[in-house]
Amino acid sequence: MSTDHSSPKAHRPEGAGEPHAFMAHHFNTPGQQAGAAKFGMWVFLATEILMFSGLFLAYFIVRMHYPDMVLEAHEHLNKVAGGINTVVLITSSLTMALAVRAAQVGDTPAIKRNLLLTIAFALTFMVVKYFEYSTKIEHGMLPGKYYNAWEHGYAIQGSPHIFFAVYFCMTGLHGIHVLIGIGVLTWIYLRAGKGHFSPSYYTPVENVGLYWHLVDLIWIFLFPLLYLVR
Amino acid sequence: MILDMSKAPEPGVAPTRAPRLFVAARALSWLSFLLVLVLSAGSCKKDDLAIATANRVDALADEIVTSATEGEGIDDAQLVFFVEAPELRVDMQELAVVYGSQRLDPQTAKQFDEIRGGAAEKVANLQIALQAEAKEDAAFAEKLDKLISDFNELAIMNQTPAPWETLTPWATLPQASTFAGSTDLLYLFIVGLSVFFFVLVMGVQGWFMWKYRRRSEDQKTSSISHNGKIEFLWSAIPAVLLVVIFIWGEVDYLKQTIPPPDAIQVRVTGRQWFWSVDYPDYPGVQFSSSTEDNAITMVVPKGRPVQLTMTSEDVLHDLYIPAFRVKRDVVPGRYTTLWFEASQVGEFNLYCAEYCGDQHSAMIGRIKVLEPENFVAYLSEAGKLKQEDGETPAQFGKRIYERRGCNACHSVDGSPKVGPSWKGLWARSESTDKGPVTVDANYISESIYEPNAKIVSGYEGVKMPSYKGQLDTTHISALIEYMKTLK
Amino acid sequence: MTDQTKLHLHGKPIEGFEEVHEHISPLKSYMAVFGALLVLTGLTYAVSYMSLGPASLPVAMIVALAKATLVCMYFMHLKYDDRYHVFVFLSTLIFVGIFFTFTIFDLQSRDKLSEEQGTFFMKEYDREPPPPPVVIPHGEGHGEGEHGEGDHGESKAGEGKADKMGEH
Amino acid sequence: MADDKSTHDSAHAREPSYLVAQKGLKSWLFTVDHKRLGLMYLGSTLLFFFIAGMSAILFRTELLTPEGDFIRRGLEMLGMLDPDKNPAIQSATVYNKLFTVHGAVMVFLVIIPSVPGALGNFLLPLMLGAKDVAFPRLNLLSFWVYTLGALFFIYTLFAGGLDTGWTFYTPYSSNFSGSAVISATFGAFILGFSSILTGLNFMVTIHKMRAPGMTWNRMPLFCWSIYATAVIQVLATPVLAITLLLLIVEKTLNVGIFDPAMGGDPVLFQHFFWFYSHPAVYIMILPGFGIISELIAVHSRKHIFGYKAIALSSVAIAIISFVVWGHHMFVSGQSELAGIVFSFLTFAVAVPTAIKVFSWVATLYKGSIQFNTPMLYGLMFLFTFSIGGLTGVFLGTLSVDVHLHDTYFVVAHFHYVMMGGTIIAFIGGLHHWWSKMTGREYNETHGKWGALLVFIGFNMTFFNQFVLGQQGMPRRYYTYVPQFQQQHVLSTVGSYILTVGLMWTAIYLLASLRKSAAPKEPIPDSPWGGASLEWTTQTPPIEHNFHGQPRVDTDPYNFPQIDRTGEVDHH
Repeated sequence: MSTDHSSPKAHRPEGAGEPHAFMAHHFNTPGQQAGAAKFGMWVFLATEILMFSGLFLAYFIVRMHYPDMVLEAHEHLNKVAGGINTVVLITSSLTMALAVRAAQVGDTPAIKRNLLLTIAFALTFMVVKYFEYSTKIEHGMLPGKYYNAWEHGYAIQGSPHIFFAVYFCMTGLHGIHVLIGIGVLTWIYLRAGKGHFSPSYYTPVENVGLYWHLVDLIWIFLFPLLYLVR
Repeated sequence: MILDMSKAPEPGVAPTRAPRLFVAARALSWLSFLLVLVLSAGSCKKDDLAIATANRVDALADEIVTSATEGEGIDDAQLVFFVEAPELRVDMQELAVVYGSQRLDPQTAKQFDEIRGGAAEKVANLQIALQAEAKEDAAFAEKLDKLISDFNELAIMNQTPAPWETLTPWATLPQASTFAGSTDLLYLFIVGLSVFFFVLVMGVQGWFMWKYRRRSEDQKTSSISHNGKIEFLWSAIPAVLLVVIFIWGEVDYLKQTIPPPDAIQVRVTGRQWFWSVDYPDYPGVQFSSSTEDNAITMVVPKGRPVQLTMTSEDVLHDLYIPAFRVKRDVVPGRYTTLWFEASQVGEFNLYCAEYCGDQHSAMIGRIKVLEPENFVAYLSEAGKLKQEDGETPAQFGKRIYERRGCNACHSVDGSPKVGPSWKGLWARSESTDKGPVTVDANYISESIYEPNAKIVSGYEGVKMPSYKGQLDTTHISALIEYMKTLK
Repeated sequence: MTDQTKLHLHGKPIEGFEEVHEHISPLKSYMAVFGALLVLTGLTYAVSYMSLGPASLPVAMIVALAKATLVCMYFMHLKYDDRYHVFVFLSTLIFVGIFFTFTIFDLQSRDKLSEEQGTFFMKEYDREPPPPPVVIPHGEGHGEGEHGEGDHGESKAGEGKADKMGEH
Repeated sequence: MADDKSTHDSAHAREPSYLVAQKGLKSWLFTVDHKRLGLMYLGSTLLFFFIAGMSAILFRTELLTPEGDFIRRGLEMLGMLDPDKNPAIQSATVYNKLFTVHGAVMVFLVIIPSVPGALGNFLLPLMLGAKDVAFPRLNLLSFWVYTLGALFFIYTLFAGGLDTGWTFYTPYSSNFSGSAVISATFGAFILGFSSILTGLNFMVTIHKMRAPGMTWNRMPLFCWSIYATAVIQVLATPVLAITLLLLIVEKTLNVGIFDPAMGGDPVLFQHFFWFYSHPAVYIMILPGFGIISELIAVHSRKHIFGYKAIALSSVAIAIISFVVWGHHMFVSGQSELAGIVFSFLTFAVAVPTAIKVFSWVATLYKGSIQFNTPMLYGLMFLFTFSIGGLTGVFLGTLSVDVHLHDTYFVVAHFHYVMMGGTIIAFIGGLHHWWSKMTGREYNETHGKWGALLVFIGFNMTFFNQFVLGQQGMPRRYYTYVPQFQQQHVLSTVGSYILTVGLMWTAIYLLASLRKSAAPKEPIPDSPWGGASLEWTTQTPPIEHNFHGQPRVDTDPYNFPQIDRTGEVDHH
């Protein structure tokens, strides 16, 4: 074991990335920092997937216990709204990917443009969700003990309160993720505006992108399960 | 250490604080040991109880002999030991079951046996005398026999365990079902293996600790860092042993999960915090455990498979009969089963082993194992929840109160329990969530059939089960008569 | 380490540091993936209107999986990324799989059992038969801590059964 | 490592240590220094250890007698008994709250964060030769999230207390227990995030922050065990989060996923819960394994035996731990088939665990063993953990478990593993790195006496609980049948001795922090002769850990005393 007393920077090899303004003191190279951040993000995505997996499992089990009820209750979800939201999210995923690409090539106006588009799609998603939710609430299709759809003329056999509980939990948690996404996208947008990103430093854009794609991924599974599958 | 402290510190050497802390630690540990002594002295409660019980038995014998010889005629009821001496019965049970494992003080054991033996002898003498006078009819003789055997049973129940019995963990835990033997054998097998490996590993460790203790600062150490052969061995050998244990345990477990088709069926319902047990083949028979005493909760015959089908009405419970080595959760909204074949006559504890709230630890019942020939008779006796000849409606009501589990939640002496006390309840005005009511026959029957129709204020959140189908109108009117007596 | 001349960072010679080789996909590939995603969304939609019966769940899941794979590989750059990230992602899915498999395996194998036992429990029961499966008791019927009748448990199992019957 | 032991002394003057490099309360509360965060975790876990321990002492005292009297009299004396309600029920509730506080606080606030949070934070970057963890600000966030979660627990305590047991089983928690469930569950939910973030941070740190030359096979075993722990934290804790969230939803909305009265399945909750909580058991014990590997090797100055086996068995345990959760549910109404599968997999965990124990014992062979306090704890660990591990075999065996499940046998088993394993290892590690962390030296004689008291007290408390359980004493009982009294008395007295031992330890450790106890000369960098990187830096370390970039060219157990002269091939 030996201790190298000279500055670590002396050992930074050629091509390991130029040091930039956002390099933290405890990393040796920008590459190390970027690698750590990205790896951390992937691990974080893993935790997100596992967290949602609990809800998916709950869904499958409710479906297993009450197949007829789930089939009947899911007919009351708005397939068109769900479909629109799917397209909206997929498009936002595209614009996000383009934003990351713009960051890679160092095109700051394009980063900003694409991020704005992504935020706009995210907001569209939430607006559609808002209308969907308010219809459900109006019709009394609420989770658990608040379920009272029969008062509004909807007779669903079995225990639809469980289905709507699962529906609200899954889309609700997903919606919270979308809201958080809007927050971080805005943050990245502001940073892009300050010209923080360059081809040598764009990890935040990339990580927010990964997050946003995950939100999209989850919706890709939520949509057919809740809205479509018979 | 303590003595050291009393010495004056040597001049020039500042006294250190640390030894004083030492003294404190030592003193505390000694105090703890003293506490053990005091507390173990406290456990001679059993001795007192034993003597008191024996004396009561003796008094009962005296009473019988007196009334028989002084020509007052023998009261039949006196001879029914278990019915007429309920407190005695409780004490006996406690002695036999609760303290069963604790040895009596030898002195006490001797005294106990003398008194109890004397009492049995008195009754036996009486029997002989009566026989000589040819005063005795067959039924009466049978009752006397029963009494003598009851007295003798006491002696059996309080036998001091043999020394070797107290050394085994089974001193207090009889092997009372057909599963117990093989479960315990596997248990012992694992104990044996564990002890072997533990002693081996600790022995080797101790030996290394001694042999390779640091003698000098520059003591050289070996450069061994691995050894494939030995590492393989100590992975493979445990693995093989573990597979053996797994297969053994699995085979035994499978036996426990498949009930034989001819099993006697028993239905068990768990509630906070008592068990209800009934027998589909013996309608009307129902037992309940009680948080108050160790009531008989289940009766099963020896040597016959019994299958329990269980559900819960509120939270998770778990039926656990240690003497049978069986246990199964009782789950609300679902049905679980359990089967066993008792192999020993006697009474055993039955616990709730899944935490179920405040009175979890009071959710204890007793399972009685009878010879198969007595089983049906016992059940048909227990199934009779009818007003008997000479029984007033109020007495009948009291019996229902005790037998149908009302006592689990309602007291009759005004003490607070889960539900309202029945003392002074009759004709009282109560405020409920649906307005004030007077406690009358209609209200009582409504409360029994639809407990949540009107809830007395202060008992919101209490969940009383409906007794519809379990109690009919005659039962309810008897209960009302009983309530009227509780002023 | 014998070779003292090389600088090693996290166990690799630092010259081979992969972070500098960031892959930049052409715009065209993004558009192609986007198109494919839209087509697949349409496919899920269309499939849901065909009555495939029990096959509809697997079909929908396969389509969703295809979409997810596209997003992961191209939008999330997993195709060009550090292999270890792929490993993290896939092993996550394996653990999700473990979670699902064991739980569903248990629930499926025990529910049949419970059903039989439930039928037995109800047989000749000297209580009232359970109420027929209805829409859940609403309003005051069941707040927190108000469990209603004693045979609540049975009625629920009955409900579960009724639902299952409908399946066959 | 052997070539130049105290490099910096020759090249650098002593710099101020991390403890004094910055001053003021703010410099502590908002520090991103992993070492300071480690100390802050240490302080808070020890505080909660004290609280949870005290509640244990209270209910152990209650269990001196079969009747419920101690708590009842206590409540009477405090005037807290409502005369209109049944005193037996009221005191039983208090008992239930006490054991819940003990369990929940010990699990969520003490054992899970103790070793990773305190020692892991402090040591991991030092051992890896890094300046800090990969995400220092995230590390600070984890600590504050932990504090927030802890505040929810404390709130629960004052808002009436939780009485569900730490397992929150439905439907008792969702429909029968009071509203304290919500705040406690939310607290555990938040603590879960702290745990996830810490695990994530450590995982990335180990992957990306190792010093040049430190290959995976040159990492100290403590890092390996922290890595395995981090994997579990990252993969299992999110499921706990969603489980608790569903429980809160169930409790507030009665949705019917877990609640049988609404059509749900209470056993499903147990699946959800144990999918996290069984791996969590290994979150608790694996870091303990890591500490023991260090203690045994350093204090016997021997190369650890079977480095690869120990390192990989940690990872194997981490992975297998995900497929054994059903052994908590053998009698819960789980299907028999699932029970058999889970039982088999459970036995699979036993093998890597056995490998570890054997390897530690083999490390002692031909060593130079010094019985310092940390080593005493290490050897004590081998004793208690062996018992804990072996009794686990009983509980994995289906038919035997049917009898032992939910009895004191289980209580004894997991205390032998959690207390006799993790906490003993933690205390040992604390002594081992005490001088490195604080720059102070505790009194070695006091330490040995403390270790003895802890050893006696611990075994006296828990060993006879195996017998109790075997005789059929169910757990979580406020009152019990008198036949068990003698065993309970023994247990309680043992717990008093244990308390005395732990207090004693706390006192002499705290005493070493007094100004007057400051050592006259700086403590050497490596007081035990340890050879891993944390011993090469100044004691206590400087703010950025090392004076330059450390480089690694050998493994961490290459002690100078190892006799390399007659190098024999042992393959």
